[in-house]
Amino acid sequence: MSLIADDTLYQVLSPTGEVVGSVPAIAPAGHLNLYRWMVFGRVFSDRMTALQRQGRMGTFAEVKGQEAACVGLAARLTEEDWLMGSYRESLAYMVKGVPLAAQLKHWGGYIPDNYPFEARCLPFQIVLATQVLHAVGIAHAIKYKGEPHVAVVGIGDGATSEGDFNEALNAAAVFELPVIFVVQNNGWAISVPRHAQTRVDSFVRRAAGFAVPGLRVDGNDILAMIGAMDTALDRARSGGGPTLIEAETYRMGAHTTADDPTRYRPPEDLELWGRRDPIIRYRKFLMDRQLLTDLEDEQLQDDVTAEFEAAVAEFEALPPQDVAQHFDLILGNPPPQLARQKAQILNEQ
Amino acid sequence: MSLIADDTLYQVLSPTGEVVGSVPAIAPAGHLNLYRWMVFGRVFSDRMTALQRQGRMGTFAEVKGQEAACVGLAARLTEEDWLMGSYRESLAYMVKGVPLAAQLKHWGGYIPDNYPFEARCLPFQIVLATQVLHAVGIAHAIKYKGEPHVAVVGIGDGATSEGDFNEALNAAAVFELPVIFVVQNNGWAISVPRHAQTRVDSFVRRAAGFAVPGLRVDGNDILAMIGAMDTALDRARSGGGPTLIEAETYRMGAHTTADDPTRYRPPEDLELWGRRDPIIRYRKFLMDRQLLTDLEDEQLQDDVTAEFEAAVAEFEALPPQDVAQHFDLILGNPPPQLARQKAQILNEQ
Amino acid sequence: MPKLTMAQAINNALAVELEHDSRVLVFGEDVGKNGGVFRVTEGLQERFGEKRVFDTPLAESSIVGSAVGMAINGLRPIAEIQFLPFALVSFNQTVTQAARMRYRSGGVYTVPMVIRTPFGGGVRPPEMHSDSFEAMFAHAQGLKVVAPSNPYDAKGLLHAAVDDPDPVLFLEHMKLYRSLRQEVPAERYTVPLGRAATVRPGRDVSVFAYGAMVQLALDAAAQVEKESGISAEVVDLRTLAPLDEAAIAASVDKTGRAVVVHEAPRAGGLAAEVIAVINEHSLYSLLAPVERVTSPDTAFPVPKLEDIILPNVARVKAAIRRTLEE
Amino acid sequence: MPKLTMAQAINNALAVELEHDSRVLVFGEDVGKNGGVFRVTEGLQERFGEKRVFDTPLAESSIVGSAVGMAINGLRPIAEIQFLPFALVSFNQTVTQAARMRYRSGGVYTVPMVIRTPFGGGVRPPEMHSDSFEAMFAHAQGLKVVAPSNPYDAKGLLHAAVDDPDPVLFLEHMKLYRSLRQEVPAERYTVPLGRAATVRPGRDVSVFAYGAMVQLALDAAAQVEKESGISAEVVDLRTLAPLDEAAIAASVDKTGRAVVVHEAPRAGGLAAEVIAVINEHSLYSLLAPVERVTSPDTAFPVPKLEDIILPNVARVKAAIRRTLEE
Ligand SMILES: Cc1ncc(C[n+]2csc(CCOP(=O)(O)OP(=O)(O)O)c2C)c(N)n1
Ligand SMILES: Cc1ncc(C[n+]2csc(CCOP(=O)(O)OP(=O)(O)O)c2C)c(N)n1
Ligand SMILES: [Mg+2]
Ligand SMILES: [Mg+2]
Repeated sequence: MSLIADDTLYQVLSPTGEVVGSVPAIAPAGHLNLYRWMVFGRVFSDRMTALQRQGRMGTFAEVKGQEAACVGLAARLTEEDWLMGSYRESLAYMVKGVPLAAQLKHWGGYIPDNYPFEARCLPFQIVLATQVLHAVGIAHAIKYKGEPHVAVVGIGDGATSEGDFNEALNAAAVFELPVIFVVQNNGWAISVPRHAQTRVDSFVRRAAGFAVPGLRVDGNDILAMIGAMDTALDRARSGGGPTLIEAETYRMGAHTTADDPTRYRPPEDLELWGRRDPIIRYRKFLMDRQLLTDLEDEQLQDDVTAEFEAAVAEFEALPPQDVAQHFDLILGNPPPQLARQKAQILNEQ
Repeated sequence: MSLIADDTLYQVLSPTGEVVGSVPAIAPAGHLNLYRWMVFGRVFSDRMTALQRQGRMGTFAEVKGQEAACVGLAARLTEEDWLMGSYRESLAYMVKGVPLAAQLKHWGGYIPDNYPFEARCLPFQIVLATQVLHAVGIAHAIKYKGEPHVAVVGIGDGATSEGDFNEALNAAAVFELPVIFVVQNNGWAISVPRHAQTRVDSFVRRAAGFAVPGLRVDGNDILAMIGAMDTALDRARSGGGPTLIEAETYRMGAHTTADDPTRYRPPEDLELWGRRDPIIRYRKFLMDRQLLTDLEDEQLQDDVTAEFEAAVAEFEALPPQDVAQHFDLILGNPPPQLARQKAQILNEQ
Repeated sequence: MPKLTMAQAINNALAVELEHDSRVLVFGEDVGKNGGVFRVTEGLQERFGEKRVFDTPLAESSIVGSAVGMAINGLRPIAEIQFLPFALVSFNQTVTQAARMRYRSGGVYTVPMVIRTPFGGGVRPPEMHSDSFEAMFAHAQGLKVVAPSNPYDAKGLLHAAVDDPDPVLFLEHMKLYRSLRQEVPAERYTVPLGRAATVRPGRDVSVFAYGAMVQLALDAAAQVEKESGISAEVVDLRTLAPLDEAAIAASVDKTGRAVVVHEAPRAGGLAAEVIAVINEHSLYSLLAPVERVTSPDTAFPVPKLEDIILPNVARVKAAIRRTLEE
Repeated sequence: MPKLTMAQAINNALAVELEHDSRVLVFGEDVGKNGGVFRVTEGLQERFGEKRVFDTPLAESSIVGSAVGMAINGLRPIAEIQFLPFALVSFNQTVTQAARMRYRSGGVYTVPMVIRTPFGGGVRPPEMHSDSFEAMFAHAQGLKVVAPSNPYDAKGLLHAAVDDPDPVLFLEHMKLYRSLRQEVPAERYTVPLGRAATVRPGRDVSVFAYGAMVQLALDAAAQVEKESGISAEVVDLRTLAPLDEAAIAASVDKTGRAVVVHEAPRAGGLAAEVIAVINEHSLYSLLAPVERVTSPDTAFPVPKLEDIILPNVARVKAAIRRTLEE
């Protein structure tokens, strides 16, 4: 596959799980690992949503339907690569090395102090598109230090309209940086559909407007995602500069637990995309190749569910958020007035 | 000529003044008017620079070398069309209807209160690229009101890197607005050359990244500028939406009177572009067509110089800037504290 | 008269504006079919059509910058920024452009526009939704900043904001959207910009607040009255820029003591300007230092800490008592 | 010791940083070959190469946002924004990102970076070059704001800013770039952030100022001393956020009177916070209202009005005298 600037959709698996492109080199265990993450992502998304409904979790952004894109954008990164994204990349973060415990604490309303540095994932971003410039800066530092690493950044289709995204494409091209922009085009920005967001056919064309090469990928096809990322990562590591990957996918759930998509989304779309479910598609491939049996699949579901529930139990046993920490994290050298303010509030407790 | 998205340069006159494209329909008086504005622009630019050196004028941004682009982007607008640009569009503003007296007051450090509303030119912009979004909003209002008018906005090549420019392209396409973006690509953003600004071949490709059609035009060829503007204006007036015109030109002077281009600019470039001088080229065309004689040309030079000097004499006879006005222009309904602050300063005078 | 929530009162004001003035457009992210993430624009697109009420691309600078152009060209744009912190993305267009066009153009072009945006804490959304950045805007000359504390004022101030010849940042406290109902006339009326309101008269101490903090101040005032017979006056600032200096001075001249409450961090917050106004007009009336009840000089707290970090009734009461101790 | 202008002192500090720490990069618009529009980065690209000192595309949000990423990934970026008003274009990246990464990441990632930018009036450039927007940044928690008043402090504060573990906005008053020379050591030294300096001791009144206003305050102090024997103390705030509250209180406790001077408009300017600090710590020492000498609540004046609108020595003197009249 080569870097293109047209609308050809890169696929390895058809929506029904037929192999229609060349399968990237992945060991059987690698396949199962990818699949496990996708299944985990679905469980994570559904369970977090349920927990929020029960008042046991803060506002949560669903991943459902985007598991291939999320897993695919992170799976081939090394520990030294960097990853940043919005709330929608929560699953990608876990693939990259952020423990579930950290995600729970973050979504659960604590100060997210347990993302390990070694995961090299910035706290997921709320102020949309700002993270794309951070990725450019991180890639700038990588290049300056002469390291073979890459900065990967996820962003939604809606957030591409922000100035910051477009400035980032420009800077990445000008400085020829090892950065990969992954646009998770899930068709919606809350209630605003893709065609009301921009009129350009694909974000690959947008990238071309800044001389950044791009690939339009079936984002519900984990193998296409892996293939595309491999191409872009090779390019970045060998000094070839930035790449944009548009992952065409669909948000099957609500925007967040605060959203009601029935207000704006035609139900037919949900049906259509249900037939393109990334997990079903990959499962068929794995079963066709005898990499997975029904029994193993059921076991996997149970395992990841148990894993999730165990983490939730730990989360719910956490001590209350430390109040002092709130004051200690604003400046490395806090001024005396802040110490007084801290003492005042701590005294009240 | 059709709307293109490649790098073909649209020309009517070759740098040596030969006709190489189809000449737009312009009456002889129209040709002379265009020429007069260009000559006036050169005199304006040179004289303003000289006045600044003598301490008689504030910081000034030269137009020299960009007269065809400036005159061309404004010449075909009706009174009801709107125009906005940066400091570099000063000449275009005068073509559109801002009197020289207003430009003198503005550059001379007064409150620019004598741009007539009917000129529909916003005060030239200093915070780069912000004006492009204003043009989008003005065009939105035009479309909403069902008027056949157009918003035209000038911007430099450097300022295209700002988020605002890119957001504007996107919004113009999404709302299909009657707006024309004219990028005066003069090769430099102060000391930063075009290739360090962006890696895309042309701003027409940038526009394509937002589904805005574009035209790359020889900006030192007044007839190509007119032809391109006619195409884009027709499109906008007939509901066709936005267009980007890239005017390839060159800043022959300094960035502003505060700048010293010998620090960064190879002298060869100046020679090269001297041979592409927009005024010499058009003069040759006019003389070839017997629209202008040497004598008339000399007379014209004298006329515009006299016109300029007369305006300067009036400018220099202006009363001092009214201090009260400073306080009256911040809010339509100023609060009592502002009245007190005003009284205090007026009392001191 | 119908009893409306603040969300309903604002929705009603927008409908009245759209109804009576064809120059009014309402736009922003998700304001159309979705009716806004807080449903404040619910039903407006259906009723007035997609030309009057529409979604924009996700780009705040574009929203504000194009509103500037619309206002210049004769419309009365009412733009929504989804949450106040995202208005920092459009800060430049707001501060150097919207607020400055009158001056820059020598008064030839003006920018009568409204930027509506939810703000304030207590609702526990993810980070960067609740930060009280209003003081940054209040320092931008040429811009008015308004923050109603109840449904009646919200409607009246919004109409006044639309009438105003200059740009107005209209801050809608998220916690107030549905927390109280009030009788709100169906017809158009205005509550003047630039004028504070004494929402509870008192003799001993003045409490200045805005947005959701007004209710906090009222609760604190009622409690200290009951508990200790302290008569606290509560002044709802309503307009944060320009401040109603006369009202601030009059109240302090009467009571001799003052407390200022806001959710924003202390350093450089609006309380500082209120104190400076008191210093200028009423220093000799002052019997004790003015107390500030604010958030500390930190980030906006994570959801688990909102209740602990944000101002609360107990802190306002304690501050009131401190002013009386000295 | 060489006598340097402030532009030279900053140039020297940058050179020292580039020399002694390979993590330091200097970048911005026109900082390379052109040496910056004020020549503050002159010669640095030539000496340290295009990888260390380079021009960026014309995009402030990109400059600040990518500096955030560089700092997180181990570098010590020193970014230049060409003029302070253009830092409003990158306001969001500065306030919600650079200043918040420490909190947002639970302390795992920090952003030690410096944003240098010229500011202040008196130089008569076109509009939107000279506006004093510093108070907007000073209210952003997690960010430090520094404004030196002389070459010696400029160098020392810049080194301290580079050493600081958090983002620092470093404001260089344009009028000071070449207006005075001072002995500046060639070696690296630091002047601590967060600490004001008493640049002229006095007994009768404290004058607080920063940037170019310090010289104004010193001139006024000298004149009132000579003319009327008034002993005015001048305190150079140096760091605007966080303020050195102890220094402010100590001075006012001694003198009992205060004047605060800044070029920014009055409403919501830094003087308000200084007054609030005085109110909190030293109200009972205060013998007269604190005077504010600031620009009025208007736009930054056009060049023809700069001399009339901006604070001047006469106004500072009058304010000093007013504090003593009461
Ligand atoms: C700067 C900014 N503006 C607005 C918002 C509010 N907001 C949160 S998510 C969202 C939609 C994002 O859509 P998209 O980028 O497509 O990502 P998705 O949620 O679909 O993954 C909006 C408008 C925000 N968080 N940040
Ligand atoms: C937002 C902003 N950033 C920086 C500047 C400072 N500045 C003024 S002109 C200029 C270069 C502009 O180059 P270009 O857009 O190509 O226009 P030209 O001057 O060449 O016409 C710069 C950096 C500014 N005025 N506004
Ligand atoms: Mg989306
Ligand atoms: Mg240019």
